[in-house]
Amino acid sequence: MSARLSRGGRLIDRTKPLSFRFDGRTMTGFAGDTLAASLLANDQMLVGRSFKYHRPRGIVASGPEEPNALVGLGEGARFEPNQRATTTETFDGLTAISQNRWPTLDLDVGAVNDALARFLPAGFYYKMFIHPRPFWKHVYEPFIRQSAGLGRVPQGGDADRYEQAYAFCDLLVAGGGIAGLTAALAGARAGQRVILLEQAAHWGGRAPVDGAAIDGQPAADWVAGTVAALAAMPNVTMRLRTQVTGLYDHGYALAGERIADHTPGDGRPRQRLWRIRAGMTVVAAGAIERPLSFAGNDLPGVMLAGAVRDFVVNWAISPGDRTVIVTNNDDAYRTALALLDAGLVVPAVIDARASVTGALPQAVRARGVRVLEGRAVAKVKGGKRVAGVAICAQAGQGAVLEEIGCDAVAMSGGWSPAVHLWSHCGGKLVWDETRSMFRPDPARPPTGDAGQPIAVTAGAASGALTAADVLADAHAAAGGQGPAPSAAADDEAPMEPVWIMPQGAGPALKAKMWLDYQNDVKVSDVQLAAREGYESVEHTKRYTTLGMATDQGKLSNINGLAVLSDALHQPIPATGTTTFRPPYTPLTLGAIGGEARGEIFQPLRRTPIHDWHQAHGVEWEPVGLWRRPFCYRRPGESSHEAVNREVRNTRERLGLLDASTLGKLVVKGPDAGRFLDMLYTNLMSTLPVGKCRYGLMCSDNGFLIDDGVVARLTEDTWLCHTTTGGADRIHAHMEDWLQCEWWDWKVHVANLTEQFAQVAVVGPEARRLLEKLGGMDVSKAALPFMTWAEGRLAGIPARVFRISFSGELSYEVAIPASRGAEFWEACVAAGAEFGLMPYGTECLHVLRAEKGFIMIGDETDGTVIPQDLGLGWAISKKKADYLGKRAQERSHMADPARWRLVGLETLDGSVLPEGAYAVAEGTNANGQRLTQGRVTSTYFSPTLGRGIAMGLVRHGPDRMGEVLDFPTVGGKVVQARIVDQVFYDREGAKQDV
Amino acid sequence: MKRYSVFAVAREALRWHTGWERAWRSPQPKSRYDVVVIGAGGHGLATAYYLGKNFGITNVAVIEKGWLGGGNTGRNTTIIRSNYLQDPSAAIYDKALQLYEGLSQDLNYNVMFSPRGLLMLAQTHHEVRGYKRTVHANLLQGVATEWIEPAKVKELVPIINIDGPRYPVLGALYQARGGTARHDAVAWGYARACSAMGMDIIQQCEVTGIRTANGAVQGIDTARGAIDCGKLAIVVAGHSSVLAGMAGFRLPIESMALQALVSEPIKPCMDVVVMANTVHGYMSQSDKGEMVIGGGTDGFNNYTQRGSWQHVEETVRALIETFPMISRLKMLRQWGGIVDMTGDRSPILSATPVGNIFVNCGWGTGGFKAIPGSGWAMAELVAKGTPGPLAAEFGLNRFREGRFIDESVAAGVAH
Amino acid sequence: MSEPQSALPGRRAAGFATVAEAGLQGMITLRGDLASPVLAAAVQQATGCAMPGPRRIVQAGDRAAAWMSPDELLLILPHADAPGAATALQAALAGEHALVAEVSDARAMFAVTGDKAVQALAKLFPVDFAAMEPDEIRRSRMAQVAAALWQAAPGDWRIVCFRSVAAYAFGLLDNAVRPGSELTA
Amino acid sequence: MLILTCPHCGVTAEETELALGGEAHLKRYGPGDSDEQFEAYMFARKNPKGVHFERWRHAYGCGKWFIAARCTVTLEVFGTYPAQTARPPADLLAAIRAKRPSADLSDWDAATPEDAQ
Repeated sequence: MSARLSRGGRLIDRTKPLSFRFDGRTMTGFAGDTLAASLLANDQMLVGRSFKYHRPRGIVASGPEEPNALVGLGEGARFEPNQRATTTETFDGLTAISQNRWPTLDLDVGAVNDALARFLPAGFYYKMFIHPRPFWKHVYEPFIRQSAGLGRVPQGGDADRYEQAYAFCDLLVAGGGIAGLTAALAGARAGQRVILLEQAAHWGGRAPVDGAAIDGQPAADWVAGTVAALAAMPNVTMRLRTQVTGLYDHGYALAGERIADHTPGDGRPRQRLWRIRAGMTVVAAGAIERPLSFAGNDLPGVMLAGAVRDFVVNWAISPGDRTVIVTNNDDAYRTALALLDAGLVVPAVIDARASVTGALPQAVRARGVRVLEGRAVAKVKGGKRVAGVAICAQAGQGAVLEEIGCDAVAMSGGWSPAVHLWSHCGGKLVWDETRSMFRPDPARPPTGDAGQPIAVTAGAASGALTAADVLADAHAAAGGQGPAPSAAADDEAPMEPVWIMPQGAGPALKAKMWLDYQNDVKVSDVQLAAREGYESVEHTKRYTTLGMATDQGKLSNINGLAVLSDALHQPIPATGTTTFRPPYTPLTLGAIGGEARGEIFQPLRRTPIHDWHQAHGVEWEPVGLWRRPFCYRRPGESSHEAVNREVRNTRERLGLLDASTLGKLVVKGPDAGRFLDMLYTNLMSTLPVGKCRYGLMCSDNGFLIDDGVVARLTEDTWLCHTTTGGADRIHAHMEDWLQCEWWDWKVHVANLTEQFAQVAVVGPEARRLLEKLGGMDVSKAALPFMTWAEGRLAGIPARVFRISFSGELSYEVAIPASRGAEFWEACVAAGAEFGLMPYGTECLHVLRAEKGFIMIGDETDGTVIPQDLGLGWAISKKKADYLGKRAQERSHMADPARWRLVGLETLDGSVLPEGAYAVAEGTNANGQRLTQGRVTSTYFSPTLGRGIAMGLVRHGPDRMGEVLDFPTVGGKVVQARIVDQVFYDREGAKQDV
Repeated sequence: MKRYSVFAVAREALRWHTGWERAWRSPQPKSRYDVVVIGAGGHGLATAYYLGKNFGITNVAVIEKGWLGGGNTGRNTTIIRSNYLQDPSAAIYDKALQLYEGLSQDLNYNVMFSPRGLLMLAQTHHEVRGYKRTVHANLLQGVATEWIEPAKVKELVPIINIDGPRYPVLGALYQARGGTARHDAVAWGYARACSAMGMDIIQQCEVTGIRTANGAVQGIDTARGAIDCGKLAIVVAGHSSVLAGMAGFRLPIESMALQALVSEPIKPCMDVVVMANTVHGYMSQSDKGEMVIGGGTDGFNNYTQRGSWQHVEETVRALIETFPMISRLKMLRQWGGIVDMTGDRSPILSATPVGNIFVNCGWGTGGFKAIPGSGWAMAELVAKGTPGPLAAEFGLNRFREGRFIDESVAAGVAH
Repeated sequence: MSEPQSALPGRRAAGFATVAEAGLQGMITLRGDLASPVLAAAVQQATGCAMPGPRRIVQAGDRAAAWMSPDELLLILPHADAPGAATALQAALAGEHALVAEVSDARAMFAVTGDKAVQALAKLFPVDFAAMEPDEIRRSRMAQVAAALWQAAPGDWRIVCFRSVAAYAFGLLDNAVRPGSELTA
Repeated sequence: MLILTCPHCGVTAEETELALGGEAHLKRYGPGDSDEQFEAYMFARKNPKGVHFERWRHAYGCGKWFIAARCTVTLEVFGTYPAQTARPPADLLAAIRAKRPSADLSDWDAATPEDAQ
């Protein structure tokens, strides 16, 4: 059984006991514990179930590479699935539950899959569940899906907040072990701006556990001294609990900082995502120990040798009273020594190598431990925890020579550099035959914006395996001047590449050798993939799901590659690796979203009159990022009723519209007229000062992109109104053409959209209202239709445009935004006697539709050209060129059979459904019903008391009076007659009074 | 080809699965084929498959630079739907959907087509109008879709936040037949079936040149030698411009990186595919339990299969707004795929300026769902030399004529 | 109500730095040939400031001239003075190819002050603040909106954005200065 | 996440501060030109796997358009220059040729007085 030792534990504070719960059981730990350490201290060796076979799973590692110990952490709005116990700091009151088991961790019904494992090899689902066809949808897949997934689903929202921050540096050091510290110090002493980030809650990495001596000091002391030295340097920033998760193009790196994961609810942001631009990233991420593939290597109690050492030294955890060590290298002997130092029993070290004579093995032998050379584990005995190991010859087929009772197994298959960050952005790897590892190829680094290297590895991440090599490599990586910190050279014999145990294992044993613990991928599965032709490493990965678990293959990939290479009879480098993708460890989506939630999810653009609308029954409509009033509902009114009231009131009396969102672009210069003539389809250069003209704008591909009224302000200045959505887009469009095509033309553009509030005063009483406000002559004589004037209204500076988008007498008044609300309220107050009511966008739409005016986005959808809309009058025939002219000459756009704008009137007076199509006889070659038109705008017209619509119809304007069929979703057909699209005041008398 | 079935699996289990044969052969290239298809992704393999199945043309090689299914087929978010607005699009995507419905049986390979239903959320009035228009168009195209109200959306997607303060859900375009499939399996299933017909799938074989004479194709040069062909089909999403360049013409295409990511697996919580175009994100849950999330395309030309980070942020924050419960999930993996973006964002299935060279490209962000239909139509184009009805509107000539197939009304977001 | 209103009159937030909406500020966009002596004289006249170099802001009392692009300046002055100044500039530049536009009301301005103010800004702007000169104006992006920023004095930052997004900008800053979220102690 | 230096204001901006404009140095065809020319201008793109000349706007900064020469495979940026030119600067072309001898710069082969300087 695992337990807490009575002495030791360099990271724990025994004066601070903590209480936490796991699966409902109250347990205790110490400050400084990881949850994994705390669980082991409470003999909780079984911590989860595997994905496919629901095999019992125990803690196997001690860091971010852990594939098994995933728990559901927290409760309610702070519940988080799949949290790794090995990187979770234990805190008082922590609550965790095990995952992927039912009803309990101990008695899991899903474990029946384990009994059927032989029938469920890699890719079994591709070969089964094919017949009968409906069964996949209704029987098989629902079953498979119900058994999918690991953690429980969070319910509802997230109680925490997140944030992001930018940082810039010359040198980003990812990893705060002795390599990272050395590199940071070297860079900092050279005057570089250094950011040093460490994922754990403490500095120093493995070295203090492994017992190195650096510059004559114990590693822990050297670490403390170096950290203090760095902290004192103004050009160094250091952060714990911060994982560099990805390296991206041009030296962009992401790091996730866990600020309050261990202090939930303390008011701080839970996590912070750092977005770092680094000149150079030093990848000092260390190395990851490889498991060994032997039968039963997945039982709880089988752990990585380095992890066992960590638990003993850092947290005073005994993984068991008797720990057998299985290895193919010398490093694992350190674990034996650590266990012995803690007073625990090591019954034997099983070493696959034929002869073991290095200093470390000798030291272990000297402590009286049996070292079995050329031996392997034939099988681990036990059910939900290790009970013993059966020993066989590595060279054989697994005949058991001996059995040894034990309650833990520490295994080591050697170490793999953590090359992920190096590889994310294109750094290449090379297979190191002597060390049996893929390590970074310094000659092929990831490159940046100037083609320069943007990353370098340091220490174990480079493949260095001894403290002396690590320090020298890290010092050099950061361009260190002078001597590197030194450590006594270790005398370690090389590892032997042993990929399965025993070498001649048969199918039955291979089906019990786990490669990927979480996804239940075994040696036999990889061999099956190879046999079936899934030979590419990517095919094998995808066919078997090897390396696709939440650890992304940190433990399994190299072993899997080796097994695949063996099956294909090719060297490992010929097989290659799968692609390393960010993030290095999973990154919380909340942190990725950052501060953008709630009120600051997105900018919400407000006009100066926004608050008034809000206070007066507004129903909002999002228009881009703006909010515009859709209508103003009175108590008891539906939206539809409100719109009808607003329409009638505007037609009969007086309406007020907040039109502030319309774009207002000033175009000025000697070439401004010429420029606008290119931009608009009609002539703007001939517009007299003081006048207004409606204009259309097309893309150079011919399509209508915007419309609006242009006013000529002075001889060389025009004011162009755009649609709400067009302000920024058309401004950019203008700058594009001015800067990139006609850069020698003398034109300046300024976007004044937000400088002004704009209020449309609309209806028969409009003039009387403005006259009451006073200050300007707004009579027909002084200010005729399609002109503008400047002055003061109600004492506020105003520019008044006599334009109409409703067919009524109408003034659009622009006032400075700082006085927009004041002007609006003045209108409301003064307008009471005229029956003034504010109206919203829906009323605006109805008013314009009654008049047959087009709306960008309704009549146009990116496929419509002005000629389709009967707007030929707004296309100059005189101009040699304008944007879109040549495009509109192409055969399809000049086709007389294009659908063209007409009005549509239902025979029964009903409102045509939105987006309905008019059918023609017959079907096309694909069996689709032929169509001959469609509805673009459709409304109930309160003015006419019936439905009105506009639509595009083939040869429409030539077919007045014809009746079209519009099938609707319910199977009904609505009939509508083609009519002129101007339904109201065809002569335009009402607007020109 | 040994047939797959539950009985076959059981039989093999008794001998530890040592008796399975290769899913596809790994042959040496021959010196000549009637048709060479460049690109062993889903579209290329499907083209070859239907050349054999529908036209009896089996002297076919499928040439692949890397490993089959390793391009966009293996890195997309596996959404399948046919609720397109424009007639030509609806026709080919619905053909694809129909073929997907029977693909596992047709190929004797379970591609795990999962018609779990697909929702496109309407979160502005403009979208409401657009989707209602699509429903009407689909009605006449014979594509069953419906407009559903918010309450029904909530019923189908319990984890959704219908009343988001910023973009409340106003309804959705729902296609019950839409869903997902296992992307790799689609490529593998086609490859196995092509191989069984005697076609050669040649992996790790980069095309280095295209030989023409008298305005028509003669053959190709490859890393594994010259191969002659009667006809050549270029089906290489992402690299179409490069191959076209070898044949001496330009395409209305730009290659860009499209971003996707998955979360760690959680227990089933969302049984449909949801696309939220206003906030630029879409999400489904895989059979493994991962939330599969797709987002934006970088605007710049890119051949790296890596992408920029900001689109991931935009997508994720938008989806948190729509699905607040995902905030405490974690991103497990992100990746990019290189997609062909055409001038009108619709695909190209076309003859080319060079005789007997045909291109199938430009599927942009939506190619996976089209694979069977695309292969079907492409096979017809290659076999007959002229397009059938499914491909007729997708010719290159449309760019000269100004006759575009614009789906932006219905699909404002990558997919 | 007859006084001109800024976007968020009087809005303030205090955390590890202080955020305040700075009230109405007169602003004039001036586009033209920045090398023109006539233009330089007009700028001097309007603001008392010399022509700023690229990405610089020249401050003189309650007025300033900021370089916005190779052919654009932003002139800053008291709100009430802006219309008159714009008219005067227009007159002074009558012979030049130049555009003068008052933009006072198109903008919102915030002051972010305190020793740690820059930490709040580092959460929102993709800007290397350590590399910024004291008299530099930087146009960039504050989370999801365009913004410009400079220092009125050390630790006294000014941020300008469009008026319509003032509430969003304030929300961002308010969130960024919350106690406990300092980037460094 | 790319960074590009705006030649107008000197800011090294990240991608999110910029807006993209596609292939640079396209010659506009208009009325009087053939369908083929117009199609080529509007749609045919080099889309090279290699050095690409492309337009960017410093949208969140000084608002100016510029052109970047960038490799679409390594994403290396060889240089940026203002958009107010019909061809890349000679020194930039020389620098690209030196770094990427195989790059297809044939559109700019014709020597001009500008190049000779």
